[in-house]
Amino acid sequence: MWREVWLICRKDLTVERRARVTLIQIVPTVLLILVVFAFAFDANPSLLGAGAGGLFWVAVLFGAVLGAKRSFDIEAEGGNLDALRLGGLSPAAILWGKAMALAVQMAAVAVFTAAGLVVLFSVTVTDWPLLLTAAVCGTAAFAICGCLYGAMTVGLRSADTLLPLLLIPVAAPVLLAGTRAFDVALGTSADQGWSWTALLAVVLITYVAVGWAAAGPLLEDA
Amino acid sequence: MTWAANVFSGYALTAAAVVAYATWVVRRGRVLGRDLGIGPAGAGTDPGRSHPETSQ
Amino acid sequence: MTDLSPRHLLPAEPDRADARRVLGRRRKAMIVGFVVLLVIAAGAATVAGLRNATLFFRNADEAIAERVELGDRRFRLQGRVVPASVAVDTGVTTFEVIHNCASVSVRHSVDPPDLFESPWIPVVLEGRWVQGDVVTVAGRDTHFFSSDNMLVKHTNEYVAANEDRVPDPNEPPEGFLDDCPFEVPRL
Amino acid sequence: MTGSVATRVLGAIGLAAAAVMAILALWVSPADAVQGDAVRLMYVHVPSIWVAYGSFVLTAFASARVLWRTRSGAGGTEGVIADRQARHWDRVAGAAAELGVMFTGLTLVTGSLWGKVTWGTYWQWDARLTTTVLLFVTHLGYLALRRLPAESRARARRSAVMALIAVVNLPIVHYSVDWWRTLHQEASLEIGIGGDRNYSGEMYWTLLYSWATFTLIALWIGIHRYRVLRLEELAEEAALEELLSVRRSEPSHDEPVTER
Repeated sequence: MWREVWLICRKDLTVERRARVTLIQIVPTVLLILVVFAFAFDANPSLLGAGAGGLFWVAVLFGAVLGAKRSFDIEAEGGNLDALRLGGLSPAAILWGKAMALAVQMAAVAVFTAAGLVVLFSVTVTDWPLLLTAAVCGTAAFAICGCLYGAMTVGLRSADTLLPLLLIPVAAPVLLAGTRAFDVALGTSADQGWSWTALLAVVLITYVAVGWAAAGPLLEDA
Repeated sequence: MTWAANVFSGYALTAAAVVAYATWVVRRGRVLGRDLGIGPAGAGTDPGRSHPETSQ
Repeated sequence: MTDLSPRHLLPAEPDRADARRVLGRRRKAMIVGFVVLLVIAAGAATVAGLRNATLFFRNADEAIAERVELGDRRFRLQGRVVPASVAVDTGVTTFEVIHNCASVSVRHSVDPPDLFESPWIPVVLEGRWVQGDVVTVAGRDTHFFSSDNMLVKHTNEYVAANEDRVPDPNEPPEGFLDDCPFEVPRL
Repeated sequence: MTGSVATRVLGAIGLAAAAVMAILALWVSPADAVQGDAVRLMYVHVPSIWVAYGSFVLTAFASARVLWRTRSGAGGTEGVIADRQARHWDRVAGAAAELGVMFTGLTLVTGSLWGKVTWGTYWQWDARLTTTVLLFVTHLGYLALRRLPAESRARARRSAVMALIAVVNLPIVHYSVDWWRTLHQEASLEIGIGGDRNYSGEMYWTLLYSWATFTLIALWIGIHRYRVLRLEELAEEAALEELLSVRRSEPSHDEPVTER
């Protein structure tokens, strides 16, 4: 099982290394979102600092939507998914492998976004462990539900427009909890950062459970 | 008084939405039924039973 | 409609497939059990972990206790309005809210909603701490709460309005001030 | 087309009940001591969300049945029966989800109107309101997913998975007012013959009566919607059949047809 997961993950990362879609398309898009927000709140720079936590998660969420779309686009062509299934790989292995690869790519997106925030909005971090834990949990959760919904819409003609509609509401708890945790870690709010991070972890576990249960029905006839 | 306006628009909106949806459903059923040739409107037949496909 | 499905019988599956299916079913049952456990654990953790998480407002006593951490940041404050403390002066409404026997003096700069009129109504206020000497029913205080948005938090109690039994504004809700060390001013 | 004797009777009862409900809710039931007449919005707001809860639970249950019935690729008669049952549950899920979305939408609108007169604001991002919006949007997404053209079996399974994911939010919506501090009041009603200590008697019974009325009407619409979904499938099959017969009547070719 783990060997299969690793196989799929490595395949996706190899595709990414060759095509560099995440690096030269998704990362710039996400950075552009930051710049657009900077334009929008130009009149009130203090607002940008206060909203940096939320901005990070909004940007990463959009990155995850694009990443999930990309991750299943490479499978939609030429019936790749069927080929993988016929090759004897279990649906769960395919899903987790792709989720792992997506998580790695999302981590890269998150790092670039964070760097962008530091440069553009001059944020300072007051609580590193909290920030990193929240970032890891949230990015992983995005990757998993991105893959779930990517699998759900793979090969559909209107997948481009449907995927955000399906994905964003489900990712909203991550957005909410992640923002609150980041606000605390960046020193802009007096909330309870660790209980929000705990909620993030819970959301992550729930998505893992759902993914586990849904992999079969989703991929067997996708 | 604002409460009166809000209470009545709440009731009116609810009624309007339910009636509009119900009308749409019934109309659509009528159109589909006509296209499929399952009897004229108001024949009082249940398509679930009148059509051989579902009576098995 | 013509039935286009194949008419011939399917050959019986070999035993190995049967065995595998049984095994698969057992694995599926295990996975389902695992998932149920995870979901229960997740639910329990959410409830336990977030019971205390302040999502929407801080009660008056907590707002006082956390005054140093809150600094001049905006937050929401919840408490019941003391009817005898309400005073309106050129667009600014001043009053006190009480929760858990802690009283906060409030200066509210916008017209309050209609239901603010009813005695001992719980309200949620948006604003922050401002330094300034004030006197509340509980004694002297060094800060008041400067608010610019008021929401009435209506309770889940529904009682028919009764013309004969107009509630006495001096009478706080049952048990609300029982253990408090101070006397509430009367109208 | 979708009426039957049973639904006609049901519809008539529903209409009569709605008329009585309007009198009870707007006239007979008393005003609230604090809120005054604004409390009358409760009789549409609360039954709406109860019906929506019921619909989404039914959607999830039916979706679980769909997954159950399409689980194994059984052939022969067994497979035909399983397939028919899966289609049945798929239609139930679809009809119920549409009702749920409509009633959640109505809950949001009436709640917002109610909030304006009691809280003094149309909208606040508190836990109850936010989770309810998420419930609404995820099920809207579910309906969007259902509408996409796909092979019917695959579509049914896919949307069934989505419905089961979406329903996870439902208990969160319901208990949000107890788990978190919200502007919204706590979930309070204790259903019982003796009434509820938080509600005065007339209000309690009016609320229960309104709920029964809403349920009747929802049931009536739901049954019709189910039949319309069935008719849609029949229409699709009829169209396919027509295309097939056109194809069959073409002069035959020697080479095999490869395109699909």
